[in-house]
Amino acid sequence: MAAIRELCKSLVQPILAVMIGLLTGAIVIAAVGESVIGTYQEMWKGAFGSFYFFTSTLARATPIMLIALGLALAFRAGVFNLGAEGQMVLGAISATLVAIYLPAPGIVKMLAGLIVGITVGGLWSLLAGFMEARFRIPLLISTLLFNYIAVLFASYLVTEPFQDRTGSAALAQTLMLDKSAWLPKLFSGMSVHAGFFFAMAAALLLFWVIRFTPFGYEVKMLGQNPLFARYGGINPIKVMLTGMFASGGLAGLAGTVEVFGSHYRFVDGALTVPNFAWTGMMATLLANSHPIGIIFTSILLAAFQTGAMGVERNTEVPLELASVIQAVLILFISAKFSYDWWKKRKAKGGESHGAA
Amino acid sequence: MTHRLEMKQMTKKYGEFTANDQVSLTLEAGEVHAIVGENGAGKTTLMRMLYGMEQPTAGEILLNGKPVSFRGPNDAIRNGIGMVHQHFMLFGEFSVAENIVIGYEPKQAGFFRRKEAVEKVRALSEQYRIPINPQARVSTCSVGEQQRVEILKVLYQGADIIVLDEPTAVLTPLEVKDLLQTIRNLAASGKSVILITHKLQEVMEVSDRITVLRGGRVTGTVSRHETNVDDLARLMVGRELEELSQRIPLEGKRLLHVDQVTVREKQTLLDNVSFAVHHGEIVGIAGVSGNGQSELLQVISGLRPVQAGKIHLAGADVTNKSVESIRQAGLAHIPEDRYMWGTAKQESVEENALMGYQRKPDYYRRGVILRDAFRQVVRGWVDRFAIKTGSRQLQELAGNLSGGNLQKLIVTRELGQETPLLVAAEPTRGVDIGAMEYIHQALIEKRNSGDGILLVSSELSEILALSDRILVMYKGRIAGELARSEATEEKISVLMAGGNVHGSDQRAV
Amino acid sequence: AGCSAGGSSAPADKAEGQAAGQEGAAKKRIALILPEKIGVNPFFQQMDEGAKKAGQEFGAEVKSIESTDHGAIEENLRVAVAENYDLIITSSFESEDALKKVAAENPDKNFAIIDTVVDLPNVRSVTFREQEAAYLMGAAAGLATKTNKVGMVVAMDIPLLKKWTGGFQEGMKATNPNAEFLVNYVGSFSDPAKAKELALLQASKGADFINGAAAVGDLGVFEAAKEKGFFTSGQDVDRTTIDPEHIVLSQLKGTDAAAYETVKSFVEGSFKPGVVTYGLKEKGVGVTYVTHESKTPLNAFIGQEVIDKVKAINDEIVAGTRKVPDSFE
Amino acid sequence: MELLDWSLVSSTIRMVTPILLAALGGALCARVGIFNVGLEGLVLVGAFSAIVGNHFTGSLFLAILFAALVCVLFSLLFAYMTIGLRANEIVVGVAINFLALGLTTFALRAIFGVKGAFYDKEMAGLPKLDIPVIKDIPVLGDIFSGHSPLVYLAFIAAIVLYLFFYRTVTGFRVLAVGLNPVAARSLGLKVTGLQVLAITMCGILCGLAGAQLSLGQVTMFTEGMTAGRGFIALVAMMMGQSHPLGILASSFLFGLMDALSIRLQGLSLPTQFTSMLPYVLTIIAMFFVKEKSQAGGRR
Ligand SMILES: Nc1ncnc2c1ncn2[C@@H]1O[C@H](COP(=O)(O)OP(=O)(O)OP(=O)(O)O)[C@@H](O)[C@H]1O
Ligand SMILES: Nc1ncnc2c1ncn2[C@@H]1O[C@H](COP(=O)(O)OP(=O)(O)OP(=O)(O)O)[C@@H](O)[C@H]1O
Ligand SMILES: [Mg+2]
Ligand SMILES: [Mg+2]
Repeated sequence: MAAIRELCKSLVQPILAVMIGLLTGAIVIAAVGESVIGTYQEMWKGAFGSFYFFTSTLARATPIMLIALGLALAFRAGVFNLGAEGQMVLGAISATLVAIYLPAPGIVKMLAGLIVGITVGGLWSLLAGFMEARFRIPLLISTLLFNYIAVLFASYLVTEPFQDRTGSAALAQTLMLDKSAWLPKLFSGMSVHAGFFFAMAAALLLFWVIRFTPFGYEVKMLGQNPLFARYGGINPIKVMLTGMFASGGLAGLAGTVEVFGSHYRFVDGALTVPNFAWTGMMATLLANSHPIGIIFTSILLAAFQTGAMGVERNTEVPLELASVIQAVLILFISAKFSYDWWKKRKAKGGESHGAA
Repeated sequence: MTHRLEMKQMTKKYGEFTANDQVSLTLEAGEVHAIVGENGAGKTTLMRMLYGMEQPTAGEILLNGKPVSFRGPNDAIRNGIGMVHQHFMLFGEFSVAENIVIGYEPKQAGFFRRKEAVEKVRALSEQYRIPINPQARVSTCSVGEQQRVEILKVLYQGADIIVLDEPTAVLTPLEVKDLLQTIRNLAASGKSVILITHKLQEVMEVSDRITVLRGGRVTGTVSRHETNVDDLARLMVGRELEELSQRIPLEGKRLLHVDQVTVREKQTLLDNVSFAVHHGEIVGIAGVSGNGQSELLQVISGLRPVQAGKIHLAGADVTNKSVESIRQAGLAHIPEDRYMWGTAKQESVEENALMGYQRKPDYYRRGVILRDAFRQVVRGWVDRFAIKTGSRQLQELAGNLSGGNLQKLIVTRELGQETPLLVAAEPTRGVDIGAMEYIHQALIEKRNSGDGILLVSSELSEILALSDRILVMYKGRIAGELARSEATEEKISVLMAGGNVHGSDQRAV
Repeated sequence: AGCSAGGSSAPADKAEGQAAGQEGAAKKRIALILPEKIGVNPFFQQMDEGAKKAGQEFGAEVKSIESTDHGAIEENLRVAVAENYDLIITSSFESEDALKKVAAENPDKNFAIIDTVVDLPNVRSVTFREQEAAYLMGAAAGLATKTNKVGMVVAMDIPLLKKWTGGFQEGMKATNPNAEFLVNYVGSFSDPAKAKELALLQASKGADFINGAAAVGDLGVFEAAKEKGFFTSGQDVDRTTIDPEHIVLSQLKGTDAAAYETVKSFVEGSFKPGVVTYGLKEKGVGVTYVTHESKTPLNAFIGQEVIDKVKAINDEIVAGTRKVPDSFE
Repeated sequence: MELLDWSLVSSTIRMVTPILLAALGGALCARVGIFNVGLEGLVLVGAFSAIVGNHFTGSLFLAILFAALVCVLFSLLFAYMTIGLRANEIVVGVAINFLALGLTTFALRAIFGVKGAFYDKEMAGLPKLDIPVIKDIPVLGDIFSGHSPLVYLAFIAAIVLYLFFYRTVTGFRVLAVGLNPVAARSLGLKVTGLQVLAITMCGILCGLAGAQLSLGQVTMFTEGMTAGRGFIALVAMMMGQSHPLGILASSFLFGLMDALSIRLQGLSLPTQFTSMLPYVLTIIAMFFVKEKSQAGGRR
């Protein structure tokens, strides 16, 4: 009985949040004189309206989820890695180049690419971790700066030495991967590819690690009280570096599967413009770094994006507005409306208490 | 007649759990009123309600006969109630004066007049004879000084009622003496003091009346003249205290060997320290806090590197080894600051208990922690030490435990490691006398089973009661060593103050 | 979606494909799928306008769909196929891969791509030779400069923009081998503040003519010109109207015409797959005063004499006697 | 080609102003324990509102005021979400960035009927102030004279903020809240109020930063014209350890490196590498600037 009440209470928060978010979005839509219902319908259709759209949402959720899972581990350990973008891009470009230039059968190219993508992303992230451990250079700063360096370096690689010059040579991109090295699509003609399996597998694995293994325990305790962890025999540097490698590696994998499963070549900007990194971070934070939660938040955030595309295609609501609605929804979903909040609203008309 | 303060039928519930059950209390002007009771009896909770930090579930507070209700500490402060918390509420980066005046700063056109603040604090410090350096940075102050800052802050805020929650738990004997004097001074100048403590001698020394709490209820209020330590103890614990077990004479091999260890960090913190702990021996380390005891323990447990010297544990060289490998070599450690080093407050009792066990073969198989097996063990600990965990039992947040119960949890966790060496810093800090007895008993038993214990305590009585040998630290050195038979409080005190005891030739093993 | 201000024509009602079928031969439905947000890019803005204009004039329903990012292009193409548009137009290199896939999978559908080539039997490709226009600009700059220093502020150092920088430099060297060429990259398509700073820098080094090729950053270059009194030029449309005293030339690119022509040919039934390129010869690209008229009078800094000389170069290129390379290293 | 000349310094001062202002705003938030990644969005909103204000009032003063006001509204939204509704500050910050980009683009169309950029040749930008004596001194005049009032204001703001933190009572309390919110609350300090105050002040500074960008450096608004300056401000804030003068130094360092990277573009180095320069050098600088404590960010 009590458990059911608990469950209801914990559901109040997200439901209330989504409702308030949708309501605010409705005001925005109504303000520009569009049909609220129609717009939300298109949004829904664009995200989940048919099997095709559902799979595109999953495809889009794939890199978000992988990045989010990596960050979850780091965040739990109290390590704030802001460098997912750079790790993703560097992992992806290395993987792509290996898969293009490695003289081997397709499947080997693909596997080598995946391994290299994880390794390079992980190592790039590890470098920032190492700089913090060894030279006390704050991760928060180094990872943020490393993004610029990685993205620019990848851009250099595809504009100069490894540019695809077979066509008009006007775009900064690599050659296309051999078809045999592509990640298979899960359904023909649909966007979702095998990378989604990796993401799901990673989520389950991470759940298992966090929930059941000593390492998961150590990560958690380090995040809760680093001094306590150290006192108890946990090596904070080892855990931090492992966390950094894992988060960078998963970000690298995210970039790699996006290339191997969707673009089939590294195109300058194709991984940065969609803002996968920040979206991934939001997915983690919204799910409170819980791996299973991340599956849902990633799909939700991806659905906002594919839904916005649907709105763009099928209504006269301008694209910018779709992104405004998306932002508003995220804002409210992040809010902690609690049962108490609701009561307090009614009782006092709103005196808010800060977080201590 | 009206009392300065009257608390009537105060009740506080946390969910299903009742922390205070219809507690009533009066306080007069110029009175020192002690509240005693075992860990988790609800002392702190009662005071938090008085200070506006918790809202009572039921009950009434009357100030000078008038009912009041506080929505926050602000209201309490405005009504002349000040509280010095069990855990200081200070800003380490700020100066002493800044910490005292914060919230009521002297100002001119919005600008903070720091000079005036310093003057005011100096005047206040002289008025109440509480010595302090107003310009020192609080993070560089000793614990005793920090406590004086807290008391001055309360006085500065104009409090007539001053609540002190376990103020002596963290002080050295000398500092305790000063504090008790201060409390008397305050009472003499008309202030009322509520004092929470587990040390019954202090209660007898300083208080006018005493209220005893047990299980959230008042079991009695007595005047000091009508009672004595034993009666109080019985009221608190509900049973007679027992004698400690006999210590079996043991001639053990060397277990821990600290050899010419030096720690330097801007200044020398440990200077050529050498000593040993043998199997079946409790070595007590006495000393005024700040003389390197913390550093010594940190060095032994691997939390701080040494610049010179060697440390051997159970035959293995553990100098500058990782905490993990030192623990594996056979060390368990009760840390001196339970909140800083000993717990993760936002995690459950179970998670806190698990620290150090997560990779032990008994609880770890095929990559997975065996939670069920471990939970059984923790339940055993909780029973044995009567740890009150509240309604959620092992899933209660550690931060919600009362201070003493948390300490018990840490002690039992480290005892459970069953390592040959236990490093115990202030093992009974903040625990009630019943639990103290239990812990002392457990330490003696551990010793009798042939394990070694390195005990650091600011309680000389504790050192004297438990130690086979006593080392005294002064300015980062071992200033002297006393055998159990020859040790007295006087001799130790002299050594602690930097003096010399005849014939003590600094035998370091 | 991408309806610009006056979009009275764009019928909001799109009853999912079948409507078109029921209305019979009445209206052709054409989708223009832009590979990114129209945003700051006049290139796409014009294309959008050109297609809309043709739609209005020739009675076709034109719907433009902006893509939020690279990944959205393919999806939008697929959806357009699913929603049964009669012609699907897209643009630029970014869409190349996606179109290759989608067009190959849907051989019965008609596609067009502007600004790059996709060699499939159901795709019409329209491309531009911007480097020819850039060459003329460079030539004019080389002739007009008094300080023998010519600057260029470019959005980003990417292969696509080499057509502009390379063509310009070639043209300048052709008319004035001694002139020094200063080039700076903003690193963004939407940072006028930095573009302005770069232009000021080049001006401080003595450049008296600075060509803007920084997308929206050009506005920053124009402002710098107004402040420091040097001369400048813009891109895509006739920018001289903004500030004729300082903006003295504009390099033109007829993406609107390309979109317009594509829609027109489709409605009129003359739509053919294959490659069409627009260069100086086809008047698909050009330079104000040289190949196209301008509303503003010619600035004395350039002068008729220069224009005449550049016109001669234009004639040579058109006649094929002067070659402008296709790519630059 | 000479790499260093005095115009470099003068250009640095101009370029660095929005970053400095935003970083000071970020520091205010960091000092009350809130890591504000929404700076980019706030500055963008400021830039846009400044143009709107200028367009409709024709007064530069009112335009700046309007920019500050709108940014304050946005930062109040930030404050309400993070403090009132206890939303994660990073999520809110990122969402604010998205929101700002979407709203300004949309409003650009709704208000001015244009896409991409709004440029009005008739619109007056912020005037350049010549400082009487200094302007005639050869080198100093070039460097220090002839900037927009907001440039001077930014430097003054750094000093004022320094005085605020270390000389005023409110500033003292703001610092206390950031150092130990639990203690501050137990003292009866109005923690929430002080946090909101700091965030509001951050809004004002971001509004000024935006106004300098859209009315000082250029006179126009273009979509996404902040071009990542908000994130650079974040780095400057962290490097300066949320100390106003530290931020002054770190923003300046970054600005100089950026200016230097522009000069290096002429050399045969690929531009990606020259563009990397400020970031690489900032990291190298970090080896020398050791943080005592995590001045902002980690909770
Ligand atoms: N926030 C809370 N939530 C749940 N239970 C709580 C909370 N705070 C205190 N308790 C419970 O209330 C009881 C009384 O706690 P309190 O801190 O008042 O004890 P105490 O008498 O001060 O003990 P000690 O001597 O150990 O300090 C304890 O059992 C504790 O676990
Ligand atoms: N951060 C520091 N900088 C300089 N000197 C220090 C520092 N910390 C401690 N000391 C000095 O080192 C010596 C030992 O300090 P410490 O307070 O750690 O000893 P302690 O005996 O463990 O005291 P406590 O009982 O308070 O824990 C003292 O002389 C103290 O003044
Ligand atoms: Mg207590
Ligand atoms: Mg100490």
